[in-house]
Amino acid sequence: MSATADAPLPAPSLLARLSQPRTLILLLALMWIPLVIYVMFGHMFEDSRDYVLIPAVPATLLLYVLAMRAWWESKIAVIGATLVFFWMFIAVVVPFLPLIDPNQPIAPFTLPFSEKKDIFFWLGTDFKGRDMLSRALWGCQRVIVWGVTATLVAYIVGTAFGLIAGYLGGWWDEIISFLANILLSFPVMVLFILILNYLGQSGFNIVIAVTFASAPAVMRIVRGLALDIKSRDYVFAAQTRGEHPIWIMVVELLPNVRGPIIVDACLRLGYTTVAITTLTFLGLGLQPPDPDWGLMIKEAANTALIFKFSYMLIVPALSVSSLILGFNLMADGLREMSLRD
Amino acid sequence: MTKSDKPRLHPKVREAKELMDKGRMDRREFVRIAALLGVSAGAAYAMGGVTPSFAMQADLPFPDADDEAKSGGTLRVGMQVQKMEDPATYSWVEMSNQTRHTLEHLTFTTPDNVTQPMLAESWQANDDLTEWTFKLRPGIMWHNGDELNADDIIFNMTRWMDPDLGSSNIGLSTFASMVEEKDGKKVMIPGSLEKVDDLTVKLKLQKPVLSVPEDLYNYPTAIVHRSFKPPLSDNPIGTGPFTLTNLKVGERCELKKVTETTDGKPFKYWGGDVFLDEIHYYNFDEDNQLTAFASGDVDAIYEFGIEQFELAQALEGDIIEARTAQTLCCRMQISQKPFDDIKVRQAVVSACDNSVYRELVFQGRGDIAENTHVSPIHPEYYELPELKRDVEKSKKLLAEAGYPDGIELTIDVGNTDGPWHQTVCEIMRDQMKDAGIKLNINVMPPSKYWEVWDSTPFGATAWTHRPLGTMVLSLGYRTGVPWNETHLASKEFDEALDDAEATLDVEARREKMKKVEQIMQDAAVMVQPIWRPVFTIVSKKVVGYPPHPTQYHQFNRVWINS
Amino acid sequence: MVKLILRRLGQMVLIMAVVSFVLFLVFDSDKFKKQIAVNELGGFGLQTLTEQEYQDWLSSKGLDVPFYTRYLDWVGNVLQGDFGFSFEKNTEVGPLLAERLINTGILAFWVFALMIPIALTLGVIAGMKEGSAQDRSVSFISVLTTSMPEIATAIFLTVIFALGLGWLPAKSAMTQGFDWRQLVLPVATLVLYDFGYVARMTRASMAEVMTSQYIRTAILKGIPYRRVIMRHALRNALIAPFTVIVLQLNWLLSGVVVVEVFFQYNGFGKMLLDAALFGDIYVIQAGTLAAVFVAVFSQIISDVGYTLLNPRIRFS
Amino acid sequence: MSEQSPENGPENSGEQVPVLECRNLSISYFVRAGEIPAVIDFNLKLMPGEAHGVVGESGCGKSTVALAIMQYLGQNGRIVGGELLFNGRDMRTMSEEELRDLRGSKIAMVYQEPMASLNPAMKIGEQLAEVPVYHENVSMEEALARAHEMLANVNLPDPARIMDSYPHQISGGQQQRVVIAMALLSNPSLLLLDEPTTALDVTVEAGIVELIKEISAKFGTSMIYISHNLGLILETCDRITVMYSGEAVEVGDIDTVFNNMRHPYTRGLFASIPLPGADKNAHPLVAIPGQLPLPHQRPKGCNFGPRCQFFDEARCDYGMIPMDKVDTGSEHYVRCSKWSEIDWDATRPKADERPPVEPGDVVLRVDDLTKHYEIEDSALFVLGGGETKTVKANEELNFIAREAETVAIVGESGCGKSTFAKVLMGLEEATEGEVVLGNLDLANLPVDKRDAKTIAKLQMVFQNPFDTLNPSHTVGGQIARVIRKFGVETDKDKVQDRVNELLDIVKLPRDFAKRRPRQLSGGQKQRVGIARAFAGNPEVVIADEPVSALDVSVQAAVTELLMDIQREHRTTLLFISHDLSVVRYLADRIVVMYLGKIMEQGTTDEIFAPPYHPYTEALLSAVPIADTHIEKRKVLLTGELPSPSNPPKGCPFSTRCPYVIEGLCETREPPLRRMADGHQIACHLDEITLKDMKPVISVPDEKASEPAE
Repeated sequence: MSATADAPLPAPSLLARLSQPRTLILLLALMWIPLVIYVMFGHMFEDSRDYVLIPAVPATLLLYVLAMRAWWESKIAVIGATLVFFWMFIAVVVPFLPLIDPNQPIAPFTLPFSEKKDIFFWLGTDFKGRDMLSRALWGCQRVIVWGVTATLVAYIVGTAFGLIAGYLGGWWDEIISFLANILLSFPVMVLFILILNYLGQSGFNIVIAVTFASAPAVMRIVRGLALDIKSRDYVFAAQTRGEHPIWIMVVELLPNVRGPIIVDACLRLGYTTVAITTLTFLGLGLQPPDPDWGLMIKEAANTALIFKFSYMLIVPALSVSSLILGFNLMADGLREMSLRD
Repeated sequence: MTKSDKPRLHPKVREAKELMDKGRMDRREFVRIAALLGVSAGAAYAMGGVTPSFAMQADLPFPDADDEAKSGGTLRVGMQVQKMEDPATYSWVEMSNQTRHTLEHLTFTTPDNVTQPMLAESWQANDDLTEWTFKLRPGIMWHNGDELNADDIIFNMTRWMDPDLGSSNIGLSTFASMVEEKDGKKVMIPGSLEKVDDLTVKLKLQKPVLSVPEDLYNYPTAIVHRSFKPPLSDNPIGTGPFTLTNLKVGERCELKKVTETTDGKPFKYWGGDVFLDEIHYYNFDEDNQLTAFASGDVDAIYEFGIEQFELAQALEGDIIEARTAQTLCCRMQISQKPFDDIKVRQAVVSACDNSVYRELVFQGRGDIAENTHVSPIHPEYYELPELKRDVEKSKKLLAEAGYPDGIELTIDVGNTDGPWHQTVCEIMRDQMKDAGIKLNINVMPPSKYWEVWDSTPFGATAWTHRPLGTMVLSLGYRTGVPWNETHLASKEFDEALDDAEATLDVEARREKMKKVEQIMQDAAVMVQPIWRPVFTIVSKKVVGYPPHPTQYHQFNRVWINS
Repeated sequence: MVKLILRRLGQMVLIMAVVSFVLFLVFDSDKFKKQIAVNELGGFGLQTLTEQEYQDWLSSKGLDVPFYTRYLDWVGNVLQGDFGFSFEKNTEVGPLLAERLINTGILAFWVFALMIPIALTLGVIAGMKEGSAQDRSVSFISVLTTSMPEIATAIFLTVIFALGLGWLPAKSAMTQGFDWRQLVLPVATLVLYDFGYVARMTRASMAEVMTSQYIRTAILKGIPYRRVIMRHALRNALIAPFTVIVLQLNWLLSGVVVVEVFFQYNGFGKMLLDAALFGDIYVIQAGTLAAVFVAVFSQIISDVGYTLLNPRIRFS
Repeated sequence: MSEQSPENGPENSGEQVPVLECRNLSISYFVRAGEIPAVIDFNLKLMPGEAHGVVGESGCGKSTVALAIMQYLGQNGRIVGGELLFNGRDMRTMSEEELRDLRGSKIAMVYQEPMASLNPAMKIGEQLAEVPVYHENVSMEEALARAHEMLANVNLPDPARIMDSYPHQISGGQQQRVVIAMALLSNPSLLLLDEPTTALDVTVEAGIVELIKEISAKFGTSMIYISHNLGLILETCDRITVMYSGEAVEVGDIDTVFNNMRHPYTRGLFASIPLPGADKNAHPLVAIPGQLPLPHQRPKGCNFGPRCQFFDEARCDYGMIPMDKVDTGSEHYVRCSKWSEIDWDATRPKADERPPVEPGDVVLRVDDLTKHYEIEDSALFVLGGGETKTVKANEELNFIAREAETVAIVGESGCGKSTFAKVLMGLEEATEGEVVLGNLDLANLPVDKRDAKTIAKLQMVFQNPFDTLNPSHTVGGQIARVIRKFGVETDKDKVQDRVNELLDIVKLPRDFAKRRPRQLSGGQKQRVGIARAFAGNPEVVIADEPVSALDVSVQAAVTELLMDIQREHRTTLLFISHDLSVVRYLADRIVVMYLGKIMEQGTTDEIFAPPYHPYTEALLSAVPIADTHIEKRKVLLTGELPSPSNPPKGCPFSTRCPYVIEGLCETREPPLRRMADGHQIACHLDEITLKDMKPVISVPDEKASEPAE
C-alpha cells in the first residue's frame, strides 16, 4: 500500500533522459570521481591536490544545465536541483575560491558582518576564530562525498540482494528477507552507533554503516519491483529462451527498476546526509579537524548557546538543511514527473 | 595541634627557616615545607610572616567562616555523575568530588599548593624522611557514631596496598616504598604500618619520600570506616559533613548535611561550621556543563573549556580560574621509528615555538611550558634559558637524520581535555611546516585515544596537576615505570631525580632540578607547549567557592546568598 | 489473525536471539574489553595494571568467561527478568531501562499526541484537492520541515525560544524533577521533523483514494461531498498512514537519540548512546532488545491494524 | 445532426423531449502541453426508453462522452463548446447541488471495473442504501429493504448475504450486478454503461448483457452503452454512434449502420472483425492500414483520412468535415465528404484468397499432461509449517498438433491455459504425463536443461503488448539477442541482417531496430514480439491471446501477419484464446478447456456444430456477434466460475451446467465420448442427447453467409 512500493511503473521519458546519452554518465563520472579522489585520497597528491578537481568544474556546470533543461517542467525539481548543484558546485570549486583557510584560527567569536584583525568576516568566526563562511563552504565536501558514496554503495548492495530475493525467490528470498528484517528491526541510529562504535569512526566505516542501515530498505523496494517485473512477459520470454538468471536480473530487471530507485535514492541521500551530520554531532562520525557541518554544530553546541553567538549554530544547520531540502525537492520533482509520464 | 603541646621542630624546618631568613627561599615555599614537615599551617604562616585568609584559624584546614554566611540552601553543581564503588579504586576526580564531603583525607592541599593536616592533627618525619608519624585529630566522629582511630587508618592503608584490590595508591611514592614484589604481586612489607597508640600511626618507608602528606591528599586516599565494604554508595559512613542520599549514575548525586548519627544521636562535625544543607551534582557531560549553567540548571560546574570562555564571560556568574600544572605533552616515543633518532626529535622540538600557544590557545592565560614537565608553580622549578625556535637548525638536523627533503609525521590527538589539544597540534603543524616537517593530525575520540596513549609513536597526552614536579617526573619518566609513555630510559635522569627527591633544601633541590630538567629538555622527548589554567563558573549567589588546581571540590565554607 | 500474530512474535523472538548473540559476539573482542577498561579505569589507570591485574579486573567484571557462556547465562537471566548489570551506571539494567523507557515514552506520547492530529488533518486537507493552494502549502511546509534534520530543528527552536525569547529552558535534564516546560522543545523538534513525513504519506494516500474509481462512483451516486470524504475516502485513505504512524514508533527510537543528547534529556536514546560509547554491553543488549521489540511489535500492530482496517485483507 | 430534424426515435411517439441531447459538444483536456481535444462536435439525441450504443477504439473519446454527461471530467477536463441538455435543461449551467441531485437518481452509471468501482472498505448493503437515503430521504431500514429488493431484481442469489459482504468477497460478475443494482436503485431515466462487461469472462458477460436487456425492457430506462465490441452493441442497442479519434463518424439505427454503413471507417471496422463466414483461407480479414492518430497528432480535415482508401487530397484534409444525413435510413448521419460518391458495393474490401495449407506430421503430442501446484497456506515463517492445498491447474491433457496446423486452446480465466504454456516452455515441470516435441519429452525438462536448439524450436508470442518487450532496450537489440542466443547467427553483421530481415517479415520499417518499445504502438510491439518469436525459426509457436489487447482495427493486421508467417514457415501454432470468433476464423482444430480439463476437442467445424459439450454450447451462445443476420440460441449459464484452487468434484462444469444430471455429474468424472474421429467430448450426457442438440448459431437465409451486409 505504501507509495514507494506502489509506484513500480517505470518512468520511460525520465529514464531515457538519464540513460540514453552516454555523455551524461561520462559527465557524472567526471564530476564525481575527482571529488572522491580529492576528499578520500587527496592526501596522496600533496600540493597538486587541487588540480584533480579541475575537470569536475565544467562537468558540474554542464550537468546542471542539462538537469535544468530536462527537468524544466517541474519547478520543484528545478529548485531542488539548484540547491543540490549549488553545493555540488561549491564542493568542486571550493579550493579555488578566495577563502581563508578554514582551519586557521584568527579571531575567536567575531560576529557576522564585522571586521577583526583587518579581515571582514561575512559569517563571523567560530570559537577558535576560524572563518565560518569558509568552514560552511568547505564543510559540504565531506558530507556530499561520504553521503553520496555511502548511499551509492548501499544501493549497489541493496539492489543486488533485492534482485536476487525478488527474482530467485524461494530460500534466497527467505534468507535475505530474514537478514533484512533483522537489520530493519534496529532503529537506524542504534545500528549506526553499534556499527561505528565497533568499526571505529571514519568515512569508510560510515559507508559500511549506511550500507547496513539502508541496504535492507533498498533491498525491499527492489525486491518488490523485481517481483512485479518478474511476471512481465519479456522476462518470461527471456526465461523461455533459456537465459541465465543472472543475465535476466542484470539485463531484463535491473534497467527497469532504475526509475523508482532513482527517486528513492534522492530521498535516501537526504536521510544519509542527516545521518552523517547527526553522527558527527554525536561524536561518532567524521573526525575533526576538517570542517564538516555536523562537527561545526557539535563544536558550537556547547560554545555558542547564547543568542549573540547562535550564528555558529545557524550557519551549519541552514547549510545542511538546504542540501537535504534540495535532495527532497529533487525526489519530489522526479516522482511528480514520472507519475505524469 | 594544640598550642600547649609544642611539637618538636623538625630540623629541616629549622633549616628551611634559615634559608628563608637568608632570602634563599621564598615565604610561600617555606610555609609549604614547614607544613609538609608537620608544622601547623598557622604556625608556619606565622613563622613565614604571611597570613593567607584560610590559615587564620590555626587548627582547621578550611578557610575561616564568613561572618555574613547564611545557613541553608542547596548547591547545584554540573558534573559527570559517576559511580561510587570503592574510594581506593577511584579512577576519576569526579568520583572523588562526589565523595569528598562524606569521606575525608588525612591531609589537605590548599589551592595554593600547601598541604595541611586534615583528619590528621599533625605529623612528623624522621630526619632522613623514611619514618612518618601521623597523629589523628581527636574526637572525629564517624556518621555511625564511632570515633576515628588509628585502626581506621591502618585498615585503609592496608587495603590500599592489597594487591587484589587494585588501588592506584600503590603507585604513589609513599606506598610504593612500603611494598615488595612477591609472587609477581606487590605486597605490603610486614611492619610497615605501626599503630603507636589509638590516635597515632607510624609509616615506615624503604626509602626517603618527601611527598607523603601530598600523597595522602591524592583522590583515591579518602579514609573509609574500618567496617567498609564496597560499594560505598550502599552504606556511606564517613567523617565529613555530608552524606549521600541519592545516587543515580549518569543523572544525579545528592548529598545532605549530616545532623545525626545513624543510631540517632546528634552528629557533630569536627571541621566547624558548614552552611549548605545539600549538595547536588547533576550529570552533564563536559560539553554541556556550561550550557546547563547558562540555563540555570546548576549554580556551579566542574569545568568549562577555554573554547567556552567567551560564552562564559557573557553569562551572569563569576569565572574562577586556577593556575595549575595541568599540561599537554605532545610526546614522541623514543623506541619507535623515526623518533629513535634523537635528531628527528630535536628537529621537531626546535621547529616549534612554545611561546605562542599561551596567546593563541589560551588567550594569554596559563604558563609557557618548556618541554621539561616541571611547572613554574612547582616549588623546585628551575628556570632554564628560554627555549628558542630555530627552523634552520631543525632543517639541518633533519638532513643529518637522513630526511633532507623533510619528513611526514602523524600525531594522534584525543582531545581528552577538550578541543584545545587539537588547536595546539594545528599550530604545531603550521610551525613545523616551515622546517619541512609535514604533520598530519589524526583526531580520535577521547576513549579511543586512551586505548593507544602509551603505544602511539607520536601523541598528545594530557597530564593532570601534581603538587610537586618530582612527583610527575617519577611517575612519568623514570625508566620502566608504567606511565612512561616516552619510553625514556636514562640512568642519568633517574639518578639525578633520586638526588633531587632526597633534597629538602629547595634551593639545593632546585639546583639539582636544573640537571633533571636539562636532561629532559635535551632528550627532546616532547613538545610541551603550555601549563593550562582551569576554569569554572559560579553563580553570583554562591559565596566562597574555592578554586583548586586539581578540580577537587571542598565546599565546607561555601554558602548561598539567596 | 492469531496465527499471524503468533508467527510474528515467533519471528521477533528469533530476531532477538540472533541480534543478542551477534552483539555478544561483537562485544567479546579484546578491543571492546579494553574500551570498557579505559572508561572504567581511565587511560592512566589502565596502564598501571599488569597483565595479570588486567585479567583479574576482567574477571571481576565477569568479562573473562567465553562469550557463549556469558550469552547463555544472560539468556537464562533475561528469561527470569534479570537484564544484567550496567558497568557504567553501576545499577541493575532492568530498572534503568524501565525508567529510561518511561521517560522516552513520555516524550513519545506527546510527540504522537501532537503529530498524529496535525499530520492527518493537514494530509487529508492537502490530499482532498490535489494541486490546490492548500495542497501546495501543506506539501511545501512538510517538505521543508522534513528537510531539516532534528539537530537543525533543535538548534533553530533553541535559538529562537530559549536563547532569543527566553520563553523556554534550553536543556531538558529535568534536574528538579519533571518540568513540562523542558519537554516543549524536544517534543516540538520531533513533531516538526516527523509530521511532514506522515502528512505527505496521508496526502499521497488521500490523493490516490480521491482519484480512485470508487470515489468517482460515490460522487456520481450523488451523495453529499462531505459524506464522500468522511465515509468513503477517509477510511481508505487512512489505512496507509496508520501503518506508517505505527512504524514511526521505530523511527522515533532513532530520532530520540540526537534530540535527547542535544537537550540532555535522560531517555532511552541517550542511555543507548552512552552505553555504546562506554561499551556497556548489558545496557546495549537490553536497549537493543527493547528497540527490536518496539520495532517488531509496532510492525505487528501495524499489520494487525492494517488487516482490521482493510476488509479486503481481513476476509481473505 | 441538424437541429431542425425532430424525427422520432424508433419506438417513441412524436413530441417527446429527449432524455439527453448533446449538441455540438466539444470536450478538451488541459495539460501542461496545452489543450488536447478529446471529443469534437459530438451530437446525440436519446429518447426515453431508447438504448444508444457508442462504439469506437481506444482513445476515440467514448468514455469522455460518458463522463461529460455526468459532468465529471476531473480537474483538467472541460466542456469547451456545445450544449448538453438533460430533459431539456442544460447541464452546464447547473450548480453543484443540482448536479448532485441528478447524479445517481436521474442519471446513473455502470463502470468498466466493478471491483474498483465499489468502496473496498464498506459493506455492499450500505453502499447501496446510500442512494435512496440521500436521494429520497428514506430511512436506513427502508433503504436497505429497497437495496435488498433491487439485488433480487438483478438476479443475485441470496441478497441478504451479499448486502453483508465487502466487495472483494463476491465475484466479478456479482460485483457488476451490484453496481447495476446501485445504478437502478433510484429508477434513473438515463443509465450510462461504460464497457460494463469488458473485465468479465465471456459466459459471465452474457449474463450481464442479458440483465441489461431485461432492465431496458422492465424499467424503460434510456441507456447509453459504450463499448468497443460491435457485437455487444448489436445485442443491446437500438441506435449506434461510431466514433473515431474524438469524432462521431456515423450515427444511425443499428440495422442501418450494420448493413448500410456509409463511412469508410465503419466499413473497415466490420471488415477487420472475424464474423462467422470469415475464413483464414477463403475470406481473410482485411485490416485498416495505419494506426490511430494520437489526440495531439490528429490530421487536418478528416481524422480517418490517412488510413482511408478513398482519401482525396484536396477535400479530405481540409477544414472541418460536417455530419451529413444519409439517405439509407431514418436519422442516419455520416461524417464523410465523399460518402455519396463511393460505390459501396463495388469497393467492398476483400483480401486475396489463399490456398489451404495441408497439415504435416505430428509435431507436438501432449499425453495425459497433469500439473498440480502445492500451495502452502503461508510460506512466510521458517519454523511454521502451513497446511498445503493442491491446485489442479492441468488435469490429464491430451491432444496433438501437426506441422503447419493451428490448434486453438479456448477457455475462460482459470482454465489452465497459462499453466499449460509454462509447462510447455519449460518454466514449470509437469506433475505427470508427457509433452513430446519431435521425439523429446519436455514435460520434465526445465528450460535450463534444454539445449538451444530445442528451445529455439518452441517459442511464444505474448498477450500484453506493453509487457512483451523490455522497455529499457532497443527493439533491434532484443531481437538480436534471440538470434545470437539460439545460434542462428553469430557474426555481428549477419545478426543485423537477420534483424532487418525479421523486421521486413513483420512489416516494420528497418529503422525501428533502433527504437525503444515506448516509441511503438501496441500493434507494432506485437509485431516485434512475433519477429522475436520467429527469430530462431521455431517449429511450434504458442500465441497467448496475441491480439486480445489490441484495438479491433489493429487486431486484424496482426492476426493476418501471424497467419502469413505461419503459412510461410509451416509453423505449428498453438493459439490460446477466449474469443471464439477469432478461433473460428483461424483455427484448424480447437481444444476447449474448463478449469484445467479438456471439455471438448475437434476440428473447428466439429466444435461449432452440434453435438456440443454443454460448456461449448454456452460459450458459443455467449459470444456476441456483430452480424444482424445471425440468430443465436440463448444458452444462459447461472452461477460463477469456480475457483481453480477449489474445483467442484466430478465434472468441473457441473455447478453451472444446464444439463446437469443430479447425483452423477457432481460426483463422478465424466467419460470421454468420441463423437467422430478426433472429436471428443467429456460429458456424462449420452451420445444421443449430445447429437440431438440444435446449433447455437444459425443463419436464417443463406444469402447472409457472406460477412456483413
